[in-house]
Amino acid sequence: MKDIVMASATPLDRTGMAARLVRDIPEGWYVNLGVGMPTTVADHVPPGREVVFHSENGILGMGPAPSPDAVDPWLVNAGKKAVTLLPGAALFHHADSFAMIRGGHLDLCVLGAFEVAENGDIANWTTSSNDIVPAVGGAMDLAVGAKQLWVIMEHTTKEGRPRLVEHCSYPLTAPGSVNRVYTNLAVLEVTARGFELLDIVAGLTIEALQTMTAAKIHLPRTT
Amino acid sequence: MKDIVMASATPLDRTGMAARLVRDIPEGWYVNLGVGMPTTVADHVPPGREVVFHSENGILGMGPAPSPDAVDPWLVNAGKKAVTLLPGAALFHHADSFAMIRGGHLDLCVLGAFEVAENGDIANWTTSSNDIVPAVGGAMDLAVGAKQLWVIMEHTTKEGRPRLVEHCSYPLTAPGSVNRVYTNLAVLEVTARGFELLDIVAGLTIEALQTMTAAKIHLPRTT
Amino acid sequence: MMDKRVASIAEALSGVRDGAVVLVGGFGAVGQPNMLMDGLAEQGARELTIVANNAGWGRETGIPRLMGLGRVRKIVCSFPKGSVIFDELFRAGKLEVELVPQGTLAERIRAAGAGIPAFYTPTGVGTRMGEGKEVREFAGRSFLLEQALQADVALIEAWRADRWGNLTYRGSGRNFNPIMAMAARLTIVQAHDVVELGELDPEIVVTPGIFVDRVVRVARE
Amino acid sequence: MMDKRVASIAEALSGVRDGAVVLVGGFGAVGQPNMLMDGLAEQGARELTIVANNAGWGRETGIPRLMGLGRVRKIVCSFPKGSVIFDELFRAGKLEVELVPQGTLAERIRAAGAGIPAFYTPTGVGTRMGEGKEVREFAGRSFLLEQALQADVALIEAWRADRWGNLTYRGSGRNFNPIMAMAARLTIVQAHDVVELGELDPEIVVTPGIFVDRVVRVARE
Repeated sequence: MKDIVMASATPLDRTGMAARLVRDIPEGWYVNLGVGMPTTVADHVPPGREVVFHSENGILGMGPAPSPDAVDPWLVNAGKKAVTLLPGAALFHHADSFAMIRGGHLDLCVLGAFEVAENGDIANWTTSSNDIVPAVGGAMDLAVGAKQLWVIMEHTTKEGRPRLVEHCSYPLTAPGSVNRVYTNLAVLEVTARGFELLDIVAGLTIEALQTMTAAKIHLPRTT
Repeated sequence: MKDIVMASATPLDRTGMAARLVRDIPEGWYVNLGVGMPTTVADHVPPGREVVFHSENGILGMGPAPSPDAVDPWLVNAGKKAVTLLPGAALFHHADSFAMIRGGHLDLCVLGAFEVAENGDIANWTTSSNDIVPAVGGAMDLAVGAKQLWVIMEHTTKEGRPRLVEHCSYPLTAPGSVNRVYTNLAVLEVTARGFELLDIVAGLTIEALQTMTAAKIHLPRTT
Repeated sequence: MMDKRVASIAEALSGVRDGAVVLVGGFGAVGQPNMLMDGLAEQGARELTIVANNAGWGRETGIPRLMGLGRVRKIVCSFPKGSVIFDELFRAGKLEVELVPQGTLAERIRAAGAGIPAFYTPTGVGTRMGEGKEVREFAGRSFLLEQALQADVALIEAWRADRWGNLTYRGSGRNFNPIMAMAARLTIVQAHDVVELGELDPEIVVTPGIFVDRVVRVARE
Repeated sequence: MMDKRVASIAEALSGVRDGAVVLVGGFGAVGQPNMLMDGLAEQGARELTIVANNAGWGRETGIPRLMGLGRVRKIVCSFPKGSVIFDELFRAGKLEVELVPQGTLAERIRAAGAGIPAFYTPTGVGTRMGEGKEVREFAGRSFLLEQALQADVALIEAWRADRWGNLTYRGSGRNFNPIMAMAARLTIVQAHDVVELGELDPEIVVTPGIFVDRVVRVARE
């Protein structure tokens, strides 16, 4: 069914998803990007727009990955990848770093997820089935601490199962925390009444999007 | 009565008290000195014995007062007096400073007191009667946090009332915290059975000391 | 361009509301945001709750000036001694006081900045400070429950700052400033020097700019 | 003369006992006290509880080496993925694991160093991490009670040190090291440089020597 409804649509690739999300990050925000696809968001900030990236291992003002010959082995991000520091950067220890996170100082955290529920619940740390010992890292702190939590993920699993749901089936990372979801097909705000459609890719109807979503999609109220 | 029993004794003056206390501070200890008489203890550390002084406003490795023409207005101690930094000093903020105190990292705190009870209770922050609003400062944190709490004070008030007592009559700074008391007449350890005499000034009998002490003075058990 | 610098003390203090809880840095005369405090007196906000270690000294400036102008409803501090105006107002029943042990004050401020709503501390157990507070045992020792001290505004004195709000301090001028900068919704800084972005070594920044909203440069006194 | 420098890794690790709770600094490959970890393997202490963000990677060194030698009874961490030996031992029931969210892990360590026996945090509420833990409301929001993580030994990697134990770090090598240095009864540091007393500017010391017991210089890798 997925193939049929998608016939005339142009889903975003990962680059397109990251670029779409970046459009909504204003200058001056302090932003933490989760490991994986969220990290690529940093590559799409237009030159001249100052956004300050935070890494939970103690960096504010993280810059792009260095060229291979300019790697400083003493500077890695939360995904353990080499990074650089921008002018204006600051370094600090883990308790101070999570004080920033837990204390509500980050404007935005972008995480990947397995599932997001219409009440804002997020499940992104374990599927239980395949994790002998799940690793939680900083996801739970980030999910409850940042002023805004945006999730970036494929709209469905590879098998076509919806990731936007009425209730998460996987163990929660945090209840009621997600503000917005960016998928390859749409942008949806989590509101008091559930998922509200903010944007949809060209060529896709709302009806078709609904068939790939396991929770009701609301249209924004016009005032 | 006080005058009679003291006739043949030589009570220590403030300098003598500070010098007596310093004899018992080993090299390498981290020490916080309360405002007032305790502060003078720093002046009596013999050259070559490294003792690191802590000030709760964020200094470790505090040195002596500067000469008047060398005052740095940005460096004061907890008593708001100008100080210097020794080689090896470190500066930090108030939460870190009290983490050191409360976390049990100081080897010793020396405080003044109105009263010390035989169970180690200390009263040093308010006499209630003359304080319209008592000021507590860092005394309560220091009293519960340091590994050792030594009190330096006159053995009696100016009116001859004992300051070493069975139960404190003034509001407590902390219960059961004092390890040792240095007075102008004696040095007493607070033990499970009460005050145990460690030292007494020349010319004073234990019986005479007892008359100026409102709790039983025990002699050290010989083993 | 992200730029937290503002041109004047008045601009730095715009929007401070009546009834605000205001954290004021400093210990003794060091690290006090005196220019911001004078600005706050000019700005006119009333019914303030002031959180600071001391209640100030001379009448002409700082917390005593604000108190003298009748702007302060309550003061939260560890050591109010030394301020004549404080004594006068308190005796006259015109000032509410919450006395807090210094380390508990610091930790309550830090907790507010760190998203910790409450914590247990050994300080004050068995004393007048513990009256009315929950006491709980951990590993056989008693502790008091203390709550985070949330604030609307923090007034901070720093040594150097940049346009992102990164700060360094000088000497014992750090004291309460770095933790207060973390704990308020609006953090306003007076700095002795404002330097170009990148001039502050990332290794020596004490307060990262994320905690700072406005920076105003003041002439050295 | 107060001198915390020791001449060898073996001397640095003397006295670490069987059953010790050992904090190990580092995040990813940065800030890990690898020489001290190898020394601990040589030293021979058994039944250890290791507290670290990760459970390590390659088998040859660090936490995996200790685990492979059967010295580790339990590991407390936030992200154990990536270690083959960990998976093997855990599957075989030979290793106890306590999984802690990274921020809660950091705060529990900091609390131990700061004399705070317990605190409330929003992290983990309504998740599997909150199971069996006290939940309490403050201002209408729910929080978990978390306890300080006390330790016997901390193994720390620093960049520069002096004989009083003052430390600086480099880049993202700070991570858990400064808070772990505060939280153990015995704090042992491997430093890349050991400098003369007074060479470290008091303004840039990150870990004051009061938290440090032993310093050993290691050759840069």
